[in-house]
Amino acid sequence: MALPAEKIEAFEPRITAFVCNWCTYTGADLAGTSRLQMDPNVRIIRLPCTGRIDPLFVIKAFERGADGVIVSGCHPADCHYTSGNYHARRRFAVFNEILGFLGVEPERLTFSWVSASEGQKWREVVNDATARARRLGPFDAFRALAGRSA
Amino acid sequence: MNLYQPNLVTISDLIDETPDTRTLKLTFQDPQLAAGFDFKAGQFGEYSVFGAGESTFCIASSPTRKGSIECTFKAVGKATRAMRELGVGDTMGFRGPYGNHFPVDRMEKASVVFVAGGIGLAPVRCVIWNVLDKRDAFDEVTIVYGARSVSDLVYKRELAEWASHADIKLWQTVDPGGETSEWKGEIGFVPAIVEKAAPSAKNAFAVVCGPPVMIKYTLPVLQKLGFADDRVYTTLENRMKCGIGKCGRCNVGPVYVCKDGPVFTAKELAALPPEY
Amino acid sequence: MRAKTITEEELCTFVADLVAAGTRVTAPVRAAEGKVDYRAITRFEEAAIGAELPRRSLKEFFLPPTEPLFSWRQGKGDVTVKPVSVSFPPHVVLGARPCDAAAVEILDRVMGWDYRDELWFGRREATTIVSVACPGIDGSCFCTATGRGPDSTRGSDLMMTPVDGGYFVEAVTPKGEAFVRTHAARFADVADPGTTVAAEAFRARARSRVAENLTLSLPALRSWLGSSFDHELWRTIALRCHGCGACASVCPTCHCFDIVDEPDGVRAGTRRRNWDTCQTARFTVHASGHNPRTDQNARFRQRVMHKFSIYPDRFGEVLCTGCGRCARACPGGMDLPEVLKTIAALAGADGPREAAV
Amino acid sequence: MARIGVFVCHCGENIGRTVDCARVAEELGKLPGVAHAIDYKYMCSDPGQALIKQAIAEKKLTGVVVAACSPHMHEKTFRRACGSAGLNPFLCEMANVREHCSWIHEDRDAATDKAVDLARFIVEKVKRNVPLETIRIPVTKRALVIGGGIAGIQAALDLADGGAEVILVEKEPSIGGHMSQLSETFPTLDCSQCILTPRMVEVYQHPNIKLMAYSEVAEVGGYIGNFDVKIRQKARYVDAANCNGCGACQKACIVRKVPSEFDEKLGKRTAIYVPFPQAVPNIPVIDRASCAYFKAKAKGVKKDACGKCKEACSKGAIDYEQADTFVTEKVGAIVVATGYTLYSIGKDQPEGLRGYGEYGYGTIPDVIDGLQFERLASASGPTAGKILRPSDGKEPKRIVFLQCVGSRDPAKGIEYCSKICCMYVAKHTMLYRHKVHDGQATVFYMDIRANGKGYDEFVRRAIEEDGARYVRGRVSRMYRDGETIKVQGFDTLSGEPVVIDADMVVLATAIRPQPGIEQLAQKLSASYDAHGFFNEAHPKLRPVETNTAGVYLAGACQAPRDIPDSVAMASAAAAKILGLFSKAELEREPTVAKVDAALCAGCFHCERVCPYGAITRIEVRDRKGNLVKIVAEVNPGVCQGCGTCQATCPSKSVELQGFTDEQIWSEINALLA
Amino acid sequence: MKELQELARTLLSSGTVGVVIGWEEGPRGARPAFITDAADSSRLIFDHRCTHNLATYLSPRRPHMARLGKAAIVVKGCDARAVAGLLRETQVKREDVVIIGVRCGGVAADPAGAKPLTAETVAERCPGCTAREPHLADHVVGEAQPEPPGAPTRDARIAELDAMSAPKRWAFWQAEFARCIRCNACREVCPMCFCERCVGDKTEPQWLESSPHPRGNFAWHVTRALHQAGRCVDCGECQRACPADIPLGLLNRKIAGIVADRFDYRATDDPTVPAPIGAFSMSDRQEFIL
Repeated sequence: MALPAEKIEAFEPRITAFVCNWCTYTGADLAGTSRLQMDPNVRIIRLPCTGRIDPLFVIKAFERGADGVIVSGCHPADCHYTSGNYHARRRFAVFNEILGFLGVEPERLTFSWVSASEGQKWREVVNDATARARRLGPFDAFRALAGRSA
Repeated sequence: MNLYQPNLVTISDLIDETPDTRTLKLTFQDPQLAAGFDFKAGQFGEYSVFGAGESTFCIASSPTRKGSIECTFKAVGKATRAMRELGVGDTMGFRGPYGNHFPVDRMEKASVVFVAGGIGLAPVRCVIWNVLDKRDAFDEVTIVYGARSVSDLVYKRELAEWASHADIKLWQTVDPGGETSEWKGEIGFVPAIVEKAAPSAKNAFAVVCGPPVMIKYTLPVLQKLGFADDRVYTTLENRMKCGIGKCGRCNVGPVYVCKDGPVFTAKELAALPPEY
Repeated sequence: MRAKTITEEELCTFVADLVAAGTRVTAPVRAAEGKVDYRAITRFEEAAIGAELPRRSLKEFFLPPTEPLFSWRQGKGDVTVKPVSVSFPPHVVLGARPCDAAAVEILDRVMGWDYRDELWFGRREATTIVSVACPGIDGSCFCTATGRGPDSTRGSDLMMTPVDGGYFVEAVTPKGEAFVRTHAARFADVADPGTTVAAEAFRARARSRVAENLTLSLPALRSWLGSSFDHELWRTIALRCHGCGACASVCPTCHCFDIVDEPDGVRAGTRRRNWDTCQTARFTVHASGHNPRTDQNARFRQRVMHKFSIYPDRFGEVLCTGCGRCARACPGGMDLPEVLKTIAALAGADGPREAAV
Repeated sequence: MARIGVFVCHCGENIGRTVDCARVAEELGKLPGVAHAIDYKYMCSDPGQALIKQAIAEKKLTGVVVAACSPHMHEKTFRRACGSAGLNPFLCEMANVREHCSWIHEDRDAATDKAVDLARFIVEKVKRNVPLETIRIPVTKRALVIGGGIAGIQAALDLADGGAEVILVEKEPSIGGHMSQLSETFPTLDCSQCILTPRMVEVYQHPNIKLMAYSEVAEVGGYIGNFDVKIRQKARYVDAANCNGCGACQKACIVRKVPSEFDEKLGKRTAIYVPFPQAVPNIPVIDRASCAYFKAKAKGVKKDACGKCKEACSKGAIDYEQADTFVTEKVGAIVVATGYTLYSIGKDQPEGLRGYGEYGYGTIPDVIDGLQFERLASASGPTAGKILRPSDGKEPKRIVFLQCVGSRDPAKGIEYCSKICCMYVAKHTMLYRHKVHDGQATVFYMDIRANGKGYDEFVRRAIEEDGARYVRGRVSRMYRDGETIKVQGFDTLSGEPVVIDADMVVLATAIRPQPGIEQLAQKLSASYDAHGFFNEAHPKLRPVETNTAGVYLAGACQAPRDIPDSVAMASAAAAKILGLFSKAELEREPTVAKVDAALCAGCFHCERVCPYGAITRIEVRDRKGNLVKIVAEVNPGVCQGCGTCQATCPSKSVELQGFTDEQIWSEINALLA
Repeated sequence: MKELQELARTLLSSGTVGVVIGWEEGPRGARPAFITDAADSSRLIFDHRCTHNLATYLSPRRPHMARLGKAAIVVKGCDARAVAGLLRETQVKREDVVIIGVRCGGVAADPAGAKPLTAETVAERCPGCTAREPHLADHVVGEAQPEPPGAPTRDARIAELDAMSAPKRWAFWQAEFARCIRCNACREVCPMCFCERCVGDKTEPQWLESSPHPRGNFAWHVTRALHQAGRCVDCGECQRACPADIPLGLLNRKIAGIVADRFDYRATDDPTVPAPIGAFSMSDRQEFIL
């Protein structure tokens, strides 16, 4: 259900990013030190590891009005804690499919591996997630659950 | 405004009684209520922190002292932990007063023995001040108060004040091992100290509040001293939600603690199933 | 007021009139997955009046599964509270079961003693309950044993009994009478005395059918319960009970609730009341962690005690209308009528049916 | 309510240019629980920090939020400042409004809105922060070194010289490892034993080293600083305390033809033996499987069949009744230096590996591996340093060397490079030419990897000065043709198939981890890769540590290593441990997980996901001592704070300090102002 | 039936167990039975109405059950998977339970009523079942049973849902979840929901709002589903217990499909097979990750 073009223009999606401290957060730092300009719609919440990121966070973010959510951490084999990202990968593989089955548009959720050296990739992840959420429009379906609208 | 909507109160003072126990002084924001709020000793209220929910405790101040109410609590659950986060000037909610009360009128002209343990002094304190503010109306006043350790004693300033009153027999005690080198009070469990204090049961009432185990061992002592079980009062602290006899939570046998209690005589208590 | 009749056709018009006038009309409706629920209708044809018992009772129209009590907004230290409305638009329940209607009236007592629950009574006053006499459902029905019956008018403002071509209608309460007067054009006087006879025959049949399932002496039951808290019956009564509370959620009289705060962001939130049940372990847990009701046997005992001893002691009514939903809903096969039968035998209360209350 | 102080940094123009810092402070100041909110040019400057300290004192702050650069930059700075002002450092957090905001946006309004949001999240988080205290763990200043090869010897000596007590456990009767078997070492061709033996003796004589040869690690408990290691000392049947190493027992032994492990089965030994003359300790051991006495006993012969060694021993040191013994040692750190084994050229292969049927599966006696060649070339070897082929003892005039046998061959189950073969094959060709002047060495190779100091020069020397013939290509088949071995291969440079006649073939077989390493790794809660090599904690930054705190790696147990690499790793591990031992207590960040035992149901999903083995099982008992349940507990000495346990715990009964559910919930809840 | 009753009698009279958990005839059809007296063993039944998964009663969080002593439990093949789950997650010790397996030919969705087992009355998990013979058992009783009647329907319904647009699927589930009143029956009957304190009851913080409004219901059902991934044994109890008839079996089946497809894991009564969540493989598919 994409929005008409004029509405896409006006709509600024709210996106929450749950990222690990060692790779993606640092990659986002690098994007900053490299002065890579990107969409200002993403708000980062820092966790030690993707292993700490609980699907409950994503649900709560939607409940609190997020139009999109990013979960990002270390590439396989790069986890600061050896295996947190592998566990997260399994967890979110299932969660992603369940949410899809319950009717959440998959474009609302972005999963990515962004290493500490991938400032450029982080910018792409941010801009892509923003663009996708912009296309979909406000996540009114979820907000309606609480009797609210955007 | 419905039954469940609390009145707004402002925290006007805050006293840390012990490392984990705090007393809040609450003033109604509605001036009419501030002036007119009335309650009886032993009644309780639902105190709320917006966002964390309500918790139930007795009003710890005396009904003879108007203008504000006090509550003393330990941070043990979500709501009380949130209450601990609040400071002077912050807003809380209060519903009440609810429940029955200590029959202070009935006690007039009689002696009163107060027995309390730990934070159980809070509901008792309310009656103590009620009695002390009308001291002449009562005969002998005996207070036995104990806590696990010296630092766990609440209302320390008031204990000092009561101790200075010639017409109050105050026994303070701490559990063995809980004393400090400066401790001048008793060392021992509350029931033993009650036995030692041996207040006369003649034309006397007893008010007993504290941890269940303390109550359990104090009641036989009072019985031995000659207190009739319908002249010994205590309070129950069942889990409550509504406070007004609807939600079903505090139902114990035939009793709705929030409506028929929280004050019960030892006799009434003995008749209840052990679900409190 | 004299009894009336109403035809199916007139009922259609009647519902249309009500809806047009802005009245919310609720009736049993067959849902997509095949089960019957009380639900809002806009046309009488949507209703399934004569179908099986709806999955849940009427209580949710007066005590919703969740309802806001108020909302708040937090400033720097100060708080603004926004109340919820306690007045409600007119509402008609059409085709309520007598067991469900009776339950609402029973609950009026707890909702109104001393403190009057405005949210409950706001909805009560806005609602007219038009019941339809029940033919009896199955072997789990025991309304007659609780002192009500498939034709009990308790809690109903109007009672309809199915007769050929429509319903035999009696106004039970002044509200019901006024209702008939207001909509006089839809009702007809009873022309044929046979209609009255047929209606009574329908009811008598239903009563005797249900009475076959269970008969009780409520006073004897109550007195046994009052003195049998420690009876060995309770020690293993609820082995098969999961403590799930499905029984309470379908029960027309279970009314325990929880009060919770739901923040919505840093500054705002809503306090709500939600259904709750004494059958769950955490219901009575004190802040200290102490749980006075230690196991499922004790929790089930509480359910029986509250319904057949505590509530009658306090309010003069058993807190049960014998709808049988709990037995039908229980995934563990707990069966209240069976338990009552056992207790009745112990209490010597399984004698001939008494007109209790 | 909380009293949070918010400090918004302009970072000169860095933040201030795109973020309206004053507005950020103003907006944050409106939040419930914010008692103080200001902006300032440089928060990290001394005057900036002074502002924070001053506010903590004056406004009685219960938490501090600094909206500035990345916490990776200045979190420590600001936490230290708070600490010095009497506020627990963990009540201070940073909102990243520079790297994550001002530097990546141009729109001032949007950037300011975002900065307000980011700071608000952190304010809400800090409201839920609790004071945390640095975790202190006592450290036992003793180290265990597992493996007495060159890596283990080096680690033990470095540690011992650094003042630490060391227990060196070696499973063989003597330390020395593979290095003691080598003839000369690349790229200097110095004699292996000449450099190793003094180090072995040094180990033996070092007052800080307790050498436990012929021993194995049975169990490992505890955690960094506090390991309890149970060591099994295998029965030697020789009383070490009485033995003077005279060798009379070996002379008396009637079993003389046991293939010698040390000589890679090319030589023989007695049943009671020391592996090699320079063995440390120089105490013999009876090989039960070949000893005549034990064989007779096993057959049920009542009367002693042999007992010659016992008769010969003047010290009465022979003790046939000796049994394995166990000792438990308390250590603070462990070095794993278990070394390697060679890929077998035989038919029996471990799971996942396929041998080389095309090379005859070891059935051609003159096809040997690299270590066997070392023994042939060694002056102390079975041929006294003469290159003689095993089948008939003749001097081979044509030797073909095959590189990458097993290695870099996914089809055979090993895709990695064994690293040392290129070099030792070059060395072998040189040793060969030096001993057999008219001999021709031919080497089949895939490519030459000679990337060490002096390595490439060394290979060049083998080719240019010592006449080794290098053929790029693989060998597809080998078979016997009379006394000759036909080596059939493909020269990929010329594009021609080649068949080379050889008198002997030496296979540079792959380096594999020691058998049993998985079990050892499990005892240590350390992880290992698909091939069984130990995993380092971080491939770049923590190459000698494992993911189990206090367990370190040296040498080829981690990956194929040559001698200098192994020694460097050993010294690095020793340095790490000496660093650890330099303090009485180990200090750790308090951001570790904590289990609520009352709520834990004991499903142990946490135990399965914990990369560090930090979860232990404890019993919960009621007042009467009855077992109520078994629940998880986190060992704060081992936990590294990843929080995977918490996300995995179905009931959320474990909380990662510093990132608790309450803290994160509050951050997310703050999405709505 | 005789075989089962005899076995129960022997186990009880020999003192091997204190209670045999099986099924009996109740007022509304088959229901769980707790036989503590050998003489009552003849009450035990097993037929197509014995749909309940009794493994739930093995939960260590049921002190009133523990008081009956060591338990013998009667399990169908599907139920045995739940016992395996409890063993796997250290809730039950193998030596503390005697497992009596019964061969099953499918059970009815509703234990009430004497209707024969047909494609209409059969529980939706049964057609095509591959777990009709319990392996995790100390005793297996009964004759081999015929295939359950009917054809599997859930996969087709899942495919139907998968084929819908996301908003349509959303609407479908919202309509289902709207009936949820958060009675928690789905949780309480689930043999694998044995937590000491469910995350749904965690209040600090309250991740899942306890109110039965759409938002709380959605969060609950997503979380319940997620926590069942690789743990659900497809016994159908949650759906049967639901007084609102929410098709939880459909959701469970979807998840079973996901874990089978991604992690090659299927519910099994072999307790030594590790559960897929809590483990990982380097080669797990990550097509959804950028």
